[in-house]
Amino acid sequence: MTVFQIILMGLLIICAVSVSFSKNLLNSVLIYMSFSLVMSLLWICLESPDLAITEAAVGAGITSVLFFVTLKKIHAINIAEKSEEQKASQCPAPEKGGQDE
Amino acid sequence: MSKRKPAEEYHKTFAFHFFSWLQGEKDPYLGNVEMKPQEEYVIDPEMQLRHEKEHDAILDKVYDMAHNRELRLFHRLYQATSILFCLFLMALLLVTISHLPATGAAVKPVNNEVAARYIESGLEETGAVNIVAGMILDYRAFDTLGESHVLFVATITVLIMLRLDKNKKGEPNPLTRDMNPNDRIYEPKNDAILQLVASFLVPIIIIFGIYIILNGHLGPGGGFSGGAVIGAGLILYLNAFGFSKTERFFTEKTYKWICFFSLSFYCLAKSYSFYTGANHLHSIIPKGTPGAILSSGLILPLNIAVGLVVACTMYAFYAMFRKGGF
Amino acid sequence: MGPNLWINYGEAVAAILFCIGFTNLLLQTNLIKKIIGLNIMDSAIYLFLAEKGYIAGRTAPIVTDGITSVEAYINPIPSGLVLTGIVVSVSVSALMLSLTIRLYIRYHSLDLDEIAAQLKKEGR
Amino acid sequence: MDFVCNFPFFSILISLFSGTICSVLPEKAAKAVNRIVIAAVGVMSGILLLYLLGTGESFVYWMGHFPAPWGNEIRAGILEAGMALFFCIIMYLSMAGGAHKLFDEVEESKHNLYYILINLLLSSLLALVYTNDMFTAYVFVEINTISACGLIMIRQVGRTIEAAVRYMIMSLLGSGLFLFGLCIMYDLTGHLLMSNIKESVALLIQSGEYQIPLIVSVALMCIGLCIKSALFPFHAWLPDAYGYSTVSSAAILSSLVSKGYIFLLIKIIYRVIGFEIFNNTRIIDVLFVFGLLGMIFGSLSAIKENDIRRMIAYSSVAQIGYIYMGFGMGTQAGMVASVFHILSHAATKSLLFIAAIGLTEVSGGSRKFIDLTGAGYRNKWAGVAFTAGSLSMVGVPLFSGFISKLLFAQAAVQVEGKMLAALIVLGISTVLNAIYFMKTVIRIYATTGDTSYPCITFKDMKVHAIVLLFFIVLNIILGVSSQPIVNMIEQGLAMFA
Amino acid sequence: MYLILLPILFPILAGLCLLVYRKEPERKLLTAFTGICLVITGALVVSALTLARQSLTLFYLTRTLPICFRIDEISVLFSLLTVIVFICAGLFAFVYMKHEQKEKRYYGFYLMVFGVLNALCFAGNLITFYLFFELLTLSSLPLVLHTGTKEAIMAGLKYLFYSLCGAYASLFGIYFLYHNCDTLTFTAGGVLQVSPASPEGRFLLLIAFVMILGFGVKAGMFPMHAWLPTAHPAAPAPASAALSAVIVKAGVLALIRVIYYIFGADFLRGSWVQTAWLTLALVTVFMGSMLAYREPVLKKRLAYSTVSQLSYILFGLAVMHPDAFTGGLLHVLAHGFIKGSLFLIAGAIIYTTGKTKVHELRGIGKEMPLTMWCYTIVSLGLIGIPPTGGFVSKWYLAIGGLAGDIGIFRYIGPIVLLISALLTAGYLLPLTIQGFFPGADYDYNTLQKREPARLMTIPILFMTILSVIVGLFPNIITDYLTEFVSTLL
Repeated sequence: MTVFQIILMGLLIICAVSVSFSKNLLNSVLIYMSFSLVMSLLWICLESPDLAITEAAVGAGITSVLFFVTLKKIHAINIAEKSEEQKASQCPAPEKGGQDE
Repeated sequence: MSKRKPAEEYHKTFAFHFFSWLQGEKDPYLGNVEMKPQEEYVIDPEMQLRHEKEHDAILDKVYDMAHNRELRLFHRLYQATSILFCLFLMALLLVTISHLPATGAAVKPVNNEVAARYIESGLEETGAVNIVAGMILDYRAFDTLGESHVLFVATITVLIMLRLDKNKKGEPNPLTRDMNPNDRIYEPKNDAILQLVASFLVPIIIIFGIYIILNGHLGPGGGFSGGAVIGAGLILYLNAFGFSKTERFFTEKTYKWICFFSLSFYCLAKSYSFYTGANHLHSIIPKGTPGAILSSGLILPLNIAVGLVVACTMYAFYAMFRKGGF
Repeated sequence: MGPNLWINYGEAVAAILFCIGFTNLLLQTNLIKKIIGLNIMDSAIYLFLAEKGYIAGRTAPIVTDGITSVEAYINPIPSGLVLTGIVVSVSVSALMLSLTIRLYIRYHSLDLDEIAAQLKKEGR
Repeated sequence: MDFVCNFPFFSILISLFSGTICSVLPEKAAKAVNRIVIAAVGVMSGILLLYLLGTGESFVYWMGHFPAPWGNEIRAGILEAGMALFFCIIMYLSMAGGAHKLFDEVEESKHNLYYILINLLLSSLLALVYTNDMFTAYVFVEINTISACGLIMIRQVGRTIEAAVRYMIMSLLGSGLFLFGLCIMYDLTGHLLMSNIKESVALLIQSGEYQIPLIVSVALMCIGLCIKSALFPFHAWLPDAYGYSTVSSAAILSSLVSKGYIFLLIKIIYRVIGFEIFNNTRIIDVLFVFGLLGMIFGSLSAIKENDIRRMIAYSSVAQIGYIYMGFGMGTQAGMVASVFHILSHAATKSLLFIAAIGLTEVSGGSRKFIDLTGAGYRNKWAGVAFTAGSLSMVGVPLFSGFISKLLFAQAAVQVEGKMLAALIVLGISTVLNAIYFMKTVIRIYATTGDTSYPCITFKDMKVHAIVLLFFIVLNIILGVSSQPIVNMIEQGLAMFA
Repeated sequence: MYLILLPILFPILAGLCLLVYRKEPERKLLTAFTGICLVITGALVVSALTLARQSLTLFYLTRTLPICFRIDEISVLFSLLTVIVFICAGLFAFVYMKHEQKEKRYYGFYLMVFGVLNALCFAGNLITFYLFFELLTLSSLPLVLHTGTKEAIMAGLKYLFYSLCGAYASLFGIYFLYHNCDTLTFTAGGVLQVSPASPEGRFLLLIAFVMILGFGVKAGMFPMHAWLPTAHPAAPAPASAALSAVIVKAGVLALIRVIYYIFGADFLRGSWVQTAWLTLALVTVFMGSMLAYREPVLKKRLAYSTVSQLSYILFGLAVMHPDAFTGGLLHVLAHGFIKGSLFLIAGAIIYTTGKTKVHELRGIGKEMPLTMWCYTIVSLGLIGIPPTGGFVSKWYLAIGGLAGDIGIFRYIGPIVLLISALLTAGYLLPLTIQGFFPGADYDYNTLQKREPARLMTIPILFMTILSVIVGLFPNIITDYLTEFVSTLL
C-alpha cells in the first residue's frame, strides 16, 4: 500500500512542478485537474472516503469547470476585441477614399 | 582682517550659511523665509500643454518595466528574496516534520480520548453510521455552520462582481457596460453529440447526487459532495441545452428563494440544537434506529439543505461566470 | 534533524507541495497561475492534516457491522476538518477567478505588474 | 446558567441569520435590518458586560449537547463583551456616517448585497471575539477575509478590483501559514480547544519533547496573523485597499477588521500558549522590532503621500506598529496599553476617514491636497472633526491618543532592555505623526480666496454631522475618563487566561 | 473652592463662543464684548489669587495622575504679569485691528490664550502643566497665523514644529520622572529622592538636561531660538506683544517648575547640567544682542532683544543662588512690562506711519512725541539705568552671579551681562536719537503731528509707568520673593 502512496505522491509533485513551468494556460489547468484527481485517489489510500468524494466532485469537478469558463471568457474577449479592431481598421479606409474624391 | 571675498564666492562658504541660519533668515528645512510678498501665479495654456506632454513622457519612461534599470533590479531582487524565503520555509518545515510523531502510529497525542469518544459513542449519541458525518453535523456543528456561510459569502461576492443588472431606468451600469451580456455568439449551436450524451448522462448524475445526499449519514459523502455532483449535472445540462432550456425551471428567483429557505432552515435547526444543548434542555428530535434512512436526528434534513445550497451555488457560479445572469 | 522524516514521508511531500504552491502564489505574475498555486497550497495543507489522522491497518470510520471499538477505525477529526477546508478553498478560488475576469475585462491583461503599471499611469 | 449567558450565542446567530434574510429583502428593508441587528447586538453586549462586571468571572457556553473537547464552545469574559460592544458602536457609526455617499459609489441593485457583507463581517468579528476553539477561529477568519474583500471591491472601479486582488493574495498567504501552524499544534497536542491545548503545551514544555515543532507552530501562527493584520513588512496591500474603497467600508476595514486578527493573536498568547511561555520564546523580540519599524516607516510613507485617504491608511500602518510594539514588550502593562490602543485607534481612525470624505465632498470630490485648501471653512463640521482626529493621533492631552501613548511609555519604562528604543521611537513617530497631520490641518484651514466649491451647512448633511459629533465625544470620553476603561481591561486580561 | 477654575474656564468659553458665533458682528459690539471679558477675567484672576488658597483636583487622568490646580507665590507673580500685559495689549488691539480682517477669529483665540495662560500659572502638577503647555502652543498658533500670508504660515509652521519638538522632548523626560518619583505634584525643594551620584541619578541628570532643552525651546535658548525672529514680525503687533511678554515666559515658568519643584535645586547644583545650562544662557545673551544690533526691521530687532533678555532670566535661574533667583524673577516682571510696551510702541509706529525699518524713522520723535518719550524711558529701563526696573533686576542678577558657587562663571556671567547691557543700548537708543534730533537736512514744514489714537497711548503709558514703579519701589516685591526663595534653594 505504501508503494502505491509513494507513486501517487511522486505524481503530485511532478504535476505541481510542471504547472509552474508550463507556458500555455490551458495545459496548466489540465495538469491541475489531474493533480486534484490524484489527490482524491490519495484520500482513498488514507482511508477517508468522505474526502475522496468531495475532492473529486468539488475539487476536480467544479474548480476545473470554473477555470475552463474563465479561460473561455478571456479567449472570447480577445476575439471580440480583434473583430472590433478589424471593423475599426476597415471603416477608416472608405473615409480616406471619400477625401480623395 | 581677512581679504574681502567676492560676493558669490562668499555665498558658498559655510560661515555665510551658518550666520544666515543663526539669523533665522535661511532655515535648513524651509529654505529662506524672506519677507517678499507673493506675486500672482499666472497659468498660460501653451506652457501647461508642454508640461502635460513631458509628464506623460516621463511617466512612460519610469514605468516601462523592460528598460528601467532600477525597476528591473528591484524586480530581480524581489524574486531572489522570495525564493530564498520559500527555500528557508521548506527547510524549516522539513525539520519540524522530522520531529513530529510518526504517521500511522497508533499511540500518539492525536489519538486521545477526544477521538476515542467519537468512535465509541458516536453511533448512539448522534445516530449516524458514518462517524465523520456525525462529527461535522452534530459534535462540531458550529464549524460547519460557519462553513456553509463561507460558501454563501463567496456567492455574494461573485454576484457583486459578475452580475449585470439593469438599474431602474433600464440602461446597464456604466462600469460594466463593456461586458457583453450574451455569450451565445461564441459557442456552437445545439451540438448534437453533446445533447445526446447529456440526455443520457444527466439523469444518472443527478440520481447519483441525490443518493450521496440521502446516504450522507450512512455511507461516505454528505451534503457538500452530493450538492457538488448535482451542480455538475446541472452544468452539463446547461452546456448541452443552453440557457433557454434551463430558464424554464431555474431562474434567479428560484435560486434566491432555494438558498434562503435551505440556509435559514439550516441556521434555525442548528441554533435550536445549540440552544437546547447549552441550557441542558432535552431536544425533541428522535435519533431513529441506526442504519435506516430516516435515522440520526437532524443530520439527514441538514444534509438535504446543504446539498440544495451547494447545488444551487455551483450552478450559480457557472451561470455568473458564463453570462453574468441566469 | 529528527528521527522520523522518512516515516512521515506523506507530511514531507505535503510540506514540499506547500512551498511549491507558496512560491507560485508569490512569484507567478499570471493571475490564473497564482490561483492554481493557491489551490495547490491549500490541498497540501489538507494532505498534511489528513496524514495526521491516518492509522496504519485501520479502516474508514463507518460503523458497518456494529463494531465500535477504537482499534478498528482511524481518527475521524482530521477528515472532518479537511471536509470544511476543501469547500473553503473552492469558494476562495471562485472569488479570485471572478476578480480575474473583471480585471481582464477592464485592463485586457492577466499580468498583475502590467495592471499595476497601467493603474499608476492612469492614476497620475 | 441564567438567560444573559445566551447573549453571545444570540448575537452571533442574529448577525449570521440577518445575512441570510437580507438576500431576499428589498434594498430599504435590508438597510433597516442591518441597522436593527447592529443596535441589538450592541445592546446585548452592553447588558452582558454589566452582568459580567457583576459576577467578575468569565463563563463557557456549549455549542451543542456535548461538553468542551468534543463539541464546540464559546467563552465570554469582560474583555470579549467590552470588545463586542465597542465594535458594534464603531460599526453603527461608520455605517451611518458613510450612508449618504453609498448611492453614488455602489450600484442600485447591489445595496442589499453590501448589507449582507456587513452583517456577515459583524458575525465573523463576534465569533472571533467569543470563540474558544482554534478551527472555528480559522473558519471565521476565512469569512472575515472574504467579506472584507467584498467590501473593498463593491465599488467596482478598476483600482478597487486590483486592490481586492492584492488583498486576497496576501490574506490567503497569511491564512495558509496560520492553518499550517494550527495543524502542527493539533498534531502535538491532539486538541483543538484553546484551554486543553494550553495544558498539553505546559506538559510538553516540562517534559521537553517536541520543542522545535512547538516554536515553529507558534511562529507560523504569529506570522500568518501579522500578514493578515498588515504589520510593517507585509503592509503593501493596505493603502490601496483603504484608500479607494467606499467610505463606511474604509472606516470599518481600518478600525475593525485588522483588530479582529490582533484580538485572535491576544487569545493565542493568553489562552493557547500561556503568557509566560510566550514571553521567553524569541518571537516577542521579533514582534517588537517589526512594531518599531512599522511605526517609523508607516509615518514616513504617510508624509510622502499626496492623497488624503492613502495618507490616513499609511498612518494606520504606523498605529498597528504601536500595538505590536505593546505586544513585544512582554509585560502585562504592555498588553493593557496595546488593548487600549486598539480601542483608541479604532475610534480615531474611523473618525478621520469619515471626516476626510466630508472634506473631499466639498472640494469637488478630488482627494489631492491642492484642492483641499480651505475645505475646513466650506464644511465646518468635517473640518472640526478632522482637526479633533488629528489632535488625538498627534497625542494632544484630553484626547485618547495621549492616554495610549502615556500607557505605552509607562509600560516601556518598566522593561529594562527595550526601554530606550521604545521611548525614542515613540517620540520620533509622534513627531512624524505631528508633521503630516498638522500639515493637513493647516492646509484645510488655509484661505485661498477662490470660492468655486460649494459650502455645506448643517442642514443638508444632518446625519453625517451627528455621527462626527458622536465620534468626537467617544474620543474625548476615551481620553478623559480612561481610568475605568483601563481597569476593565486589566480585570478582563486577568480572567482571560 | 471652584473659584480657581473660573479665571481659566471663563475666557476659554468666551473665546469659543466668539469663534462659533455665526456672522461677523460689527466692530463696536465685538470690541466692547472682548474688553468686558478681559476686565472680568482680570478681576477673577485677582480674586482667585487673594481668596483661593487650597488646591483643587479636577479629575484623575490615569490612576496616579490627577489634573489639579494650586496657587503658590510663583503663580501669583506670573498671573499678575499676564493680566496686566493681556489687558493692555487687548485695549491696544481694539484700535490696531482696524487694518486687519477676521478680527472675530483674532479676539476668540486671544481670549483662549489668556485662559490657557492662567491655567498654566495655576497648574498643580507636571501633567496638568504639560497639558496646558501643549494647548498654549496650539491656541497661540492662530495668533501667529492671523494674517494668512505665505510667510505668516511659514512662520506659524516653524513655530509649531519647534514647540512640538520641544514639548515631546519634555514629554520624554516626564515618562522617566513619572516612573522614578511617586508623585508629580509641585513641592518646593523637589520631589526626587535619587542621589545624583548613583547610576540612576546620572541618567536622570541627562533627563533633566533634555527637559531643559525641551522647555528652553519656548524660552528661546541658543540652539532652538530660530523661530522667535521669524514668528514675531509675522504676527500682528498686539499678538507679538503678548507673545514675547508672556507666552515666551511660559518656557521660563516651565523651567522653574521642573528644576526647582520637581528635581530640586541641590540635585543639579554643581553638576555638568548646571554648567551646560549656564554656558547656553550666556551664549544666547551675547548672541541675541549682537544679532539685534545689526537688524534693520524694528520688530525683528525687538524679537532678538527678547531672546537675549530671556537668557538673563535663565542665567539667574541657572546660578541657583537666592539673590540671582530673585533677580531673575524681578527681570521677568520688568522685562514683561518693558517688552510689552516696546512692541506696542512698534505697533503704534507701524499703525500710524506704516514704516517697519529703523533707518526710515528719522524725526519720528517730532511726529509722535509722547510715544517716543515712553520709548526712551522704557529702553533706558531695558538697558538698566538706575531709576527703572531693569536696573534693580540686573543688579540682583550680578550680585547673585558673583556670590553663586559656579566656578569661573562667577566672573564671566556679570561681564557678559555688562557687555550685553551696552549692546542693548547700542540697538535701542539710535532710534531715540534719530527720532528727536533728525539732523540739519530734516525739513520741518512737511512734519505733521500724528499722535496715535487715545486708546493706543494709554496702555503704552500705563506699562511705562509700571516699569518705572518696579524700579523705584522694588522692596515690596523683593521681600515678598526672598521669604519663599529660601524654601526653594
